[in-house]
Amino acid sequence: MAEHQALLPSEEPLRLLDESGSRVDGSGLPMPDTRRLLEVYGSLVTARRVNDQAGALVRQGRLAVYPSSHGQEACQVGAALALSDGDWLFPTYRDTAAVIARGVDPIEVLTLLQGDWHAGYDPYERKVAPQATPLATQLLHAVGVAHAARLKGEDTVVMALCGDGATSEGDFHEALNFAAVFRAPVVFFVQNNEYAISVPLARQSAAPSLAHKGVGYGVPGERVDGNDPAAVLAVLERAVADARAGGGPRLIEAHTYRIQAHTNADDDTRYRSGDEVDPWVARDPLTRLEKHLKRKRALTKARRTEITEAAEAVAAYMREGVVEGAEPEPAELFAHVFSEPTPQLAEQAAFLAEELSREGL
Amino acid sequence: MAEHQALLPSEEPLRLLDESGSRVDGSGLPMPDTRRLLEVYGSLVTARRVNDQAGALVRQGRLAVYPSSHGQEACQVGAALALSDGDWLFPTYRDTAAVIARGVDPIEVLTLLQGDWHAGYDPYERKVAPQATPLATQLLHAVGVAHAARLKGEDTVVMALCGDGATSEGDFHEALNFAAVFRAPVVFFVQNNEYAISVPLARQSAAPSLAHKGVGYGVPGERVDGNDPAAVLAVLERAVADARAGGGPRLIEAHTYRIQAHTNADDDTRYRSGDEVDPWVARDPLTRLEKHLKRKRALTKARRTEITEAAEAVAAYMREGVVEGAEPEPAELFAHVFSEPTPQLAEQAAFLAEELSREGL
Amino acid sequence: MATEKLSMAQALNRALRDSLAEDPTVHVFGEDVGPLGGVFRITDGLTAEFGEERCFDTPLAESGIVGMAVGMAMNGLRPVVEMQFDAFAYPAFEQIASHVAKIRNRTRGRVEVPLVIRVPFAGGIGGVEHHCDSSEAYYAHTPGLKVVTPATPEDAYFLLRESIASPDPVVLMEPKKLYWAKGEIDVERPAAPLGRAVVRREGADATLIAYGPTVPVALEAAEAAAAEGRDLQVVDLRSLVPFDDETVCAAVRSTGRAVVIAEASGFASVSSEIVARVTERCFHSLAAPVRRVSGFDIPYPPPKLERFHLPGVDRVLDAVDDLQWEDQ
Amino acid sequence: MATEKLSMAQALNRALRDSLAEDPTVHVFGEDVGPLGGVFRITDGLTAEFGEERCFDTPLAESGIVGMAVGMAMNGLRPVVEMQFDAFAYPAFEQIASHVAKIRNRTRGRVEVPLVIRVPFAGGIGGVEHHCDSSEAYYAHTPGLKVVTPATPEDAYFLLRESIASPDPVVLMEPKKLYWAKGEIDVERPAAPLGRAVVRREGADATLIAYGPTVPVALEAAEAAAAEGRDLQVVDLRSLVPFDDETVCAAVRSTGRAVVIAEASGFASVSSEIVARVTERCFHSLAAPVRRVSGFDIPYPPPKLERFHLPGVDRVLDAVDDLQWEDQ
Ligand SMILES: Cc1ncc(C[n+]2csc(CCOP(=O)(O)OP(=O)(O)O)c2C)c(N)n1
Ligand SMILES: Cc1ncc(C[n+]2csc(CCOP(=O)(O)OP(=O)(O)O)c2C)c(N)n1
Ligand SMILES: [Mg+2]
Ligand SMILES: [Mg+2]
Repeated sequence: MAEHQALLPSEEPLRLLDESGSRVDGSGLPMPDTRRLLEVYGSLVTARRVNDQAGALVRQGRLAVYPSSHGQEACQVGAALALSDGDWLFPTYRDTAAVIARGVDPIEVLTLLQGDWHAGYDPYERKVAPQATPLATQLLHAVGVAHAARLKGEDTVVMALCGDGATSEGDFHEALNFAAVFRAPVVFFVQNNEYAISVPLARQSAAPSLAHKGVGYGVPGERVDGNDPAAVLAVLERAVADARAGGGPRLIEAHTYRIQAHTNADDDTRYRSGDEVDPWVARDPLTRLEKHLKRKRALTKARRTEITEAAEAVAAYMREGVVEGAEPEPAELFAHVFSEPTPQLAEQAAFLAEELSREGL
Repeated sequence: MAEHQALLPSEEPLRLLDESGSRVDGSGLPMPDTRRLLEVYGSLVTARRVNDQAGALVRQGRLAVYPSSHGQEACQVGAALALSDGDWLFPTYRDTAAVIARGVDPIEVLTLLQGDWHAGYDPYERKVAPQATPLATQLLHAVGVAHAARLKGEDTVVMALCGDGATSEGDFHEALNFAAVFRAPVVFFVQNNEYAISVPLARQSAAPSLAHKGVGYGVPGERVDGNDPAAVLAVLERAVADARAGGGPRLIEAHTYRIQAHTNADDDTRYRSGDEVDPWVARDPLTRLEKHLKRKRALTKARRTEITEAAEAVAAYMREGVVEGAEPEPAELFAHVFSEPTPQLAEQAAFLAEELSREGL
Repeated sequence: MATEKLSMAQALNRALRDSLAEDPTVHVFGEDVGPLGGVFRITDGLTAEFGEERCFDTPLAESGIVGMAVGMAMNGLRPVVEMQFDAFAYPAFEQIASHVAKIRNRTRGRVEVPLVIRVPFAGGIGGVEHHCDSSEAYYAHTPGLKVVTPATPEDAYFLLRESIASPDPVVLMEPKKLYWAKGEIDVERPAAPLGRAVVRREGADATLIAYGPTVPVALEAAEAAAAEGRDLQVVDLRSLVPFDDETVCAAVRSTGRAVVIAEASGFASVSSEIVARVTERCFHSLAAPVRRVSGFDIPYPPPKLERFHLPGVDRVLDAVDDLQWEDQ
Repeated sequence: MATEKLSMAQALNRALRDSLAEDPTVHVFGEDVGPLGGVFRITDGLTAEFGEERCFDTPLAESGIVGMAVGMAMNGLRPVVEMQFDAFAYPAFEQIASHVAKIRNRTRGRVEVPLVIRVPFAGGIGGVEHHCDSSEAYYAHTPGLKVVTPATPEDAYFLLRESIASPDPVVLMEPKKLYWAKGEIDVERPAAPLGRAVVRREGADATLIAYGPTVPVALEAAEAAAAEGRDLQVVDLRSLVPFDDETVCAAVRSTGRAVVIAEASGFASVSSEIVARVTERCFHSLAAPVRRVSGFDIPYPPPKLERFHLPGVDRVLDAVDDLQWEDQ
């Protein structure tokens, strides 16, 4: 068998659960145990609640914009739960639910979308990079963090997220290649939700799948059903373990779907029909895992209540925090540009301060 | 068979002639007929002569620098001869021999290296783009030319050259992807000569081969022995025909070797040993085809003389032209920046003219 | 006459439509410019009207978009590409600086690349990071690029039409915050050639020099100053490259005082250039040093702080007051 | 003392070596910087001395190099990356402008990226196209980057050491044509902090303001002027960001006349900034407008024409002569 066969993805995305929540065999993936699946389920419920709550805050005019991961929660949760504490997560603007699943304070996460500042949380606290907007650029930072960890002798793994559209950027290519050449422990996790704003996958790539890009770097590519929470977790955990063991980077494509418009500012009726969306609603990752757990009688009423309450608590925290955000200080404009303000910035800060003091501010 | 199998390259580079010039079977490539092979041979001899002559001009201080394609002449000649008159060639700085094989005036080609101007020839005359220095950037231009041709209903094919190192650049990725998505008739032809200046292929890529990058775009990838002039021509002609017929882009990797240093300014003893170079000298494309033609008794003495004389004539023309190059006019500095000089440039041109007139120039 | 009231976004759309209709070599492409009509709807309806070949979506890669445009332009077409936001044009920087700007010169004028790069730029819309950069200096500093920016719907229409018609590559900087501002436009009036500034308001005491998003600020400041008895002249540059020294210098000489207003960070910027060249040319007509009101030398601020960064009317009026000061 | 005569290339090499030896978090990488030692040999011998992990070759991708450096810096290391030539840093522009420059600010100072981007720049070496760009304005205009450039081997040593030590990202613009020029260097003298200009020559009649490759031109011009009885002062900026207004303005006020000399095209450049800020600050001390001698607004010329483009001694002296003129 040619060397490349081991690097090529399966013909169909890997699955552990079908749409009705029944176990599917033959993927070769280990099924996470029930305790773990319950944990995943809890996180899924919170992730969905986070998406819904953020959407509501946008409608109320309390957040400027929100790119929702509604329908992609299995990926969000899997990416966060597959990591150990010492690992790093590199999320995009759409991965708010993953960032929260990793334990970052939701209000700090929403700082950006509230317009108070840019990245609102301390990236070192939970080892979560700032959510990246310029597409694919963060993948290179992920490689750098991973390579530095290796140089320092640490066994950190880095999970780097991006969308299907971002795979077209040059930085995606350079990141995969650098990671492969340096055998950096990075799991590149592409959430293929079929759209980059309005542009469908067919306009983005003519490849058999995005996971097929791996072989061109000597990186194993895998495909997973992105709406199967069990399979996503299993495939990511395996990849993280391989990377940690020195196996180099992995490329994983999750097949999922962006149920809502790109953001609240987008009008998706201009480029897709409801008919296209509907079947994906039926593939909802939450109901899928819920059905599975119910069938296994693993989801007690008490547990369910507990899960719902935890999710509601996060939502309540978001509602509270988003109103109470203090106005940022104008002086902060100059505070973080350099480690010490340059004479020029000091002069400009003084200018603004003087202007504000004249206005009585 | 999975869709991807058709896009993957063969395990070994395709070959028609082994190193002794004997026919190799099993590649599935059609052997070019003897007339065509003689034409190739003639071009190879000229290409080698061009490389040698340019090297000599550098040593004499008459050219500033020359990146030689010595040892890669099969690729140079194949790239030029596989095209029809209406097709386009997109060469790099190393592809001077290919540009000359395509019929561009050698002295015009050397304008750049003489320091007289940048691109010295009219790109439209023989449909040869300016030799590109910023790596991989020209591949996108090639896609644009090809896509424009398709929009205009022309059956132009574009041959886009680059090196192994250039495949690491983001623009390589974007070019392959755009070509695939738009089904642009581009043949991407990578001369993998094992080095990017001092950096060996292993530091450039961990892929099974560079041709394996094709499948990640949905582009068929092929590998060819780059020192086999017959195979290179056959594989490129087939790719050109496929692209012309509407089959979309192709990625072809030629396995060859940079026999000389990167340029005369480079010192390759710092990063490779002669032991590594020697076996490749034995794989010389000229001797390989010569042996084959001799064995077939196709290379008459008269033909040989004719070929040598033609090559010598080109060399003589280079020697003459490079001395007689007129000094460029300082006024030209301002002439081509815009279609009409801006008022600012007119002012600056007048300033320089005045300065020169004061100096009596 | 054929006067209509349109927003700048509509005027740009009209310009694209008229160009597509008149010239079959014009092709419009970029991210989301097809069925969606662009995130700002500048290309609204163009795919439906002219078909997929004339207005189309590309894969998500800005270097790819500009690089492909270079090739298409080499092969006889007139591409008009959209960069979705200012900061998202940076991946295309090498293609712009090393090819778009240089290919004519490299080839002694043999290869023309008559392409237009449309860049929605600047702030004032409450956008998050990377969506509000004022990036005009990067282009204006790069020889070989024309750089123009409209402040009114009518200028937007004509600058885009003229940019498409130009044999030279043009970067059209579109001030996002003015996309929705309406103005009268007469598409039938003869277009001014690229490179001409315009005096938007006459005035005798001092000259405000503005472009793109700061033109309305300058006009408002002039209005406010008039109420206080100060008569300010307003010049709208419209074109940064070429620069209209004639109009600008005549204006400054007529008042002897000038304030340059730009959103971009001031350091090594277009506003520095304007101060420098006006001073070089009009030194002995100046009663005071030319003042700058520009963005601070900081990354573009988050929405809740942008009002402190942006040149506003008060800051402009303060600068005008400063024109009397002696050197400290 | 420990004074030695080194070329600028050797001084830079020494600085890297000393930094690698002193600080285990320093890592040097880029294209051909490993066994080859870089095309200019700035990293000569470093892989042999410090091993593959401390000084290594990367795949050929500048955005990749800078992007990886950002990540390494986030994770506690101090990367020093080489861009092979000025124009080949452009593919990294997005990483530089959107991340290197902004990440500290974005994260309220929580994420520092103490990295150094070394850019061999400018011309005068007979290089072919794309090898001689003066690209400093692109970086100097981008808030969040420090931009420094040496004119002597000693400054090269200290600026590189200080850049590596700086918690802020620094773009070190290395004037190629001075790589081989030798000078005395004492590596034991205390280093000046980043951001300080230096008066290279005292003089009473006019101030020449130069940086990087034009400093020797300024000194030569001052020498020539002295022979004709004109006493010129020469300021070497060394740092473009931060800018040393104090030293520069004190110098200009002391003479009342100034010429700014830079290789880069003048339009919207660092030289425009210097003219603008010196004029803003010293207007009433100026007897004549500040003059600029800069490159023309053209793509860098082919080798045989570069001497017409580069600011030379005669052109500087002409500009000095012009300092007496009235505004026309
Ligand atoms: C370099 C760059 N170009 C353009 C954009 C504007 N933009 C933001 S999101 C987006 C679509 C991204 O699609 P995809 O990668 O599939 O992620 P998704 O939004 O579907 O999660 C675009 C074009 C950007 N953020 N960065
Ligand atoms: C964008 C860019 N980065 C760096 C360089 C400097 N450079 C010129 S040739 C070269 C190596 C190219 O290697 P390869 O693509 O394998 O082509 P080869 O020289 O072997 O033909 C490098 C790094 C460049 N020309 N362009
Ligand atoms: Mg997507
Ligand atoms: Mg090579």
